[in-house]
Amino acid sequence: MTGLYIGLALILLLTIAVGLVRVLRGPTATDRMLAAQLFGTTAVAILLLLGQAGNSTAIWDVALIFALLAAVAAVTFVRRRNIDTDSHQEGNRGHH
Amino acid sequence: MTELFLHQQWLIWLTLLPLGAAVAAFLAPQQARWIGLATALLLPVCALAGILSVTLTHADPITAGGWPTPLGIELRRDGLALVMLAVTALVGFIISCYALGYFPVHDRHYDKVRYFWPLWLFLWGSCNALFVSGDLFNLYVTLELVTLSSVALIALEGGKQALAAALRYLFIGLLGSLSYLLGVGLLYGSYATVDIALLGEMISATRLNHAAMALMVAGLVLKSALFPLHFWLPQAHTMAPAPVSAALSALVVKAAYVILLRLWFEVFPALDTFAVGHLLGLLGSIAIVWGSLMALRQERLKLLIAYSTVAQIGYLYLVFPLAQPETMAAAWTGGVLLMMTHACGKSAMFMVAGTIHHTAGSDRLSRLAGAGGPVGVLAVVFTLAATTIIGLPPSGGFFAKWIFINAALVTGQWWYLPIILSGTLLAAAYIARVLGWAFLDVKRSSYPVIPWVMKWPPLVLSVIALLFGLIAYEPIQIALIGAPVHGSIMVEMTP
Amino acid sequence: MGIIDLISASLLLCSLPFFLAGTLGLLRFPDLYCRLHALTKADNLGLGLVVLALMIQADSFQVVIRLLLTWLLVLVAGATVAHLIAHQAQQDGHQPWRR
Amino acid sequence: MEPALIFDLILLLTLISLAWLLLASTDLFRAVVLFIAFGLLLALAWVRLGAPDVALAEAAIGAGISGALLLIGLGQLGSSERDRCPVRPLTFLQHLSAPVLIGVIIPSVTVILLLELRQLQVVTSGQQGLVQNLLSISGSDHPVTAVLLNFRAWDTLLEKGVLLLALITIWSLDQARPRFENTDIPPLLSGFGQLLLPLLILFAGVLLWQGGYVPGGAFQAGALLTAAMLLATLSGYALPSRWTGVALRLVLVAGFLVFLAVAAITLLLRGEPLHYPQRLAGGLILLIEIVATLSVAAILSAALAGGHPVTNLPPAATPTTKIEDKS
Repeated sequence: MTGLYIGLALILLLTIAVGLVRVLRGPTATDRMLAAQLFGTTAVAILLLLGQAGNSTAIWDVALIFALLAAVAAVTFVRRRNIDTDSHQEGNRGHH
Repeated sequence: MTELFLHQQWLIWLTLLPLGAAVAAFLAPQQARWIGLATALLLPVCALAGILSVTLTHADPITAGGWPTPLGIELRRDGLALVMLAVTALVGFIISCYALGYFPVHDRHYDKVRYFWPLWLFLWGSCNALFVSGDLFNLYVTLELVTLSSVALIALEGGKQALAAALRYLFIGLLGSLSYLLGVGLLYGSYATVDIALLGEMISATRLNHAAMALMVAGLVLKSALFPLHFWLPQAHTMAPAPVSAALSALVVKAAYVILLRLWFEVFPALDTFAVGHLLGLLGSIAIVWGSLMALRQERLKLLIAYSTVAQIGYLYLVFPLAQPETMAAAWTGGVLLMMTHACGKSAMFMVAGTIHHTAGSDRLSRLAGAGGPVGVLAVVFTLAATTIIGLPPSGGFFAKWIFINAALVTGQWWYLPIILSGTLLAAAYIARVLGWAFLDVKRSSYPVIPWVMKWPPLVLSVIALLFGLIAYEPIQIALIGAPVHGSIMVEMTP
Repeated sequence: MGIIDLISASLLLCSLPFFLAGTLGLLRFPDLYCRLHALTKADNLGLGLVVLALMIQADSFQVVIRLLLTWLLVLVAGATVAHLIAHQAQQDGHQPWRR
Repeated sequence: MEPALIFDLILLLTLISLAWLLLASTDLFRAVVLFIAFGLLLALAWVRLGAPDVALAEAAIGAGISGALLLIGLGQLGSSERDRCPVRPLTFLQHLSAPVLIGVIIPSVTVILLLELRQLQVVTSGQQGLVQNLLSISGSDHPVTAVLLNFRAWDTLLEKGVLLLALITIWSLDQARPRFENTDIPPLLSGFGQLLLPLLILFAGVLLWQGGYVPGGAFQAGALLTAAMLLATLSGYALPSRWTGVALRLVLVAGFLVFLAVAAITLLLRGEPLHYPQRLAGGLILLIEIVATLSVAAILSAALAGGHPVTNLPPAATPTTKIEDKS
């Protein structure tokens, strides 16, 4: 079983690494933020798997903290002052 | 009664009192000045009591937390710690007095006064904590405290330039600390302890230990601004308010150097340090000449003094090549003596520069024309302090250089003689340039009145710096308590 | 390998396509609004399956609650963030993608 | 190869390339998001290194607070600064030093270190045994807490000082400005806040309490409380101005001050700082931890606010004499 947990965690880690392409490409700030949000969910899954594999509940605490704080960065992003994503939007409109 | 008074805990109060006072000054900004003054009055007393207790009694060393060393943190009360605590208490006291005048109550920047005292008291307390620490990780923590409070104090002047200088200093400081910490990590991984004394007994000349030494020395060299890693120093020391510049040059640069001394003589004596020692000596020699030449070229007084610090740091690094087996005590003593006397002299010079800036509105050398007349006391303070920077007898600077020359001759490293000599001549030249402007016969009467706390306290420091050679015997005896060195200091003086 | 392990393993394997789909969606969907789906649906379902797989392995009720709480929190956060971001994007004048 | 080893290698490679990408990024927002991702993966790395205490702290700080802090900071920059890093012309030396540093020095130091590290025989048994032996009289059942708050409490005291000092530095630089629009708060957000706030506070309490026997402690709990404060601010709550004076400053310094007071009293009574009496060790550690949690939360929240609270200057501060500009 441990091999399965770690193996699955490994694949999830790879999806994060691949997902970084979206952060690099954008094109809007919102797209990048969205990718970070997705990484949070994946990281929770990885931590749960690692915790089960290592039989350690402390790792699940880390996962719980991630879950509790999953929205903080994104909410800050939406609510902060002077957001203008306009400078990047041109890229998005014509982008298919 | 003597049991009550002669107790080593005075040395720990030197850390706890200023930190507590910093918190108090932050809580009650209206009273910050008086809290600062009270602390400044108390700390020299504590330092004196602590030194007496160590020299007169033979109590067991104390630790923080009361745990034995691989587990707990050892607190040092050896000669190096004692002299640095004493110098810090003295210089800190004078800087505090000066700051009372420099940051008046009715300042247009209320915030400056409000935050100077907590930050300065933090810096003072963390310097003291650093000097008594005998634990590599604890030294890292205290060094971070010293760096961070220095950064905040540099930025205190406000404005884009000061902020940029502070930020650059922060990055440099973090880089140096991280390099040092990486070395500490390697040592901890190998020996499961970060206690200096225990490590000194265990360390052998493996390649990994050499790597750790290289990392730690590199980090500390960056933090103490040895050529060519001095590039951040002139801006940082010049942009800061004058009392801060004084503290930076007198104490903060030395903090990293003290750690380096402890590493070199106590942690790594078993390693093959021949090449590193000569490299440091070479860089020190270049620093002496380069710093002095740059000082000679400056048009602003504060920059001139800052470059002079670069040169003086170069002398401190001559300790490492000169510390050969037969001259180890000499090199050590010369280094410690130079640190003490440079702290006194350089801080006095920065305070004078600050006062001139304050009164003349600029510290351009040309604005000094005729300053010898109306604010003559400043010129006197500057001249007296400068004697130790140049190295004229009977100043401590002269004495330290004399010891270095002795050590260089005994070990056959004659090439340091022309370096020291040219450094002395160049220092005389740049000081003469300042005095030439100051004593120019120009009638000026437009200087505003200077508060007396900005005039007289620096004089104390420069007189001490000047007369240090005459009273050097006692401080040297204290500096050699528990010092990890042997050999004769000079022909007529053996520890 | 007991029956519980078997179920758990198959649940874990089932979760994998969801995570992969989420990442694929993040990379290949044409605009912001579409990518939001990848975020809120696919990955949260994948996580749900992982949580389920671990829950049936759990040896105490407390652990079950903790796992469930973690999943619910991620769900709530995902939904809130998706709503806020979509709302914001609409206000900023993002046009939904049309073929 | 073992899957665990592959996992570690991929994690390491991703971390290093992330670090490189974020340093090389000219788009600041992209760099911030990369930094958030970096924090996530760093927490995973701490987990893999078997340091759950650090992973907890990194999760709370990295996932919650530093991302928010950077986003807020980015919002304060002018739009021209935000979009691109200002590119300054380099001097000849800088042109020379960058390739030398990146191409020669850093790789060679890394390679040498990696080669040397293979010789490293980690000696931990002695220290660990010592900690385990003395754990029963340290006042804590969790070795990390015992080391941080008893055996090496002197370090921790000074670290608490670093935190307070950082805050004083922030306050000395600027005054706090409103960071968020306080109008038009989506109702969903307030509902989300109401749901999450009690949970955050509850879990902070759990972390603080369990620090006595398993990973957790004041810093992690304080960071969670900070996230709670941030969420409250985002949902439109603000600290009443009558609390931003001495009361706020007292909370900010309390953690350091109590610790310092314990050091002073123990120094006075027992001659060594932080030498707790064995009976009281547990109680003292708990006291220090509880107060430290509140202070850590207050300091981190105040750091997010980005400056000292706006107060009316006392009369003494108004300029009575004009001093000419010194620059």
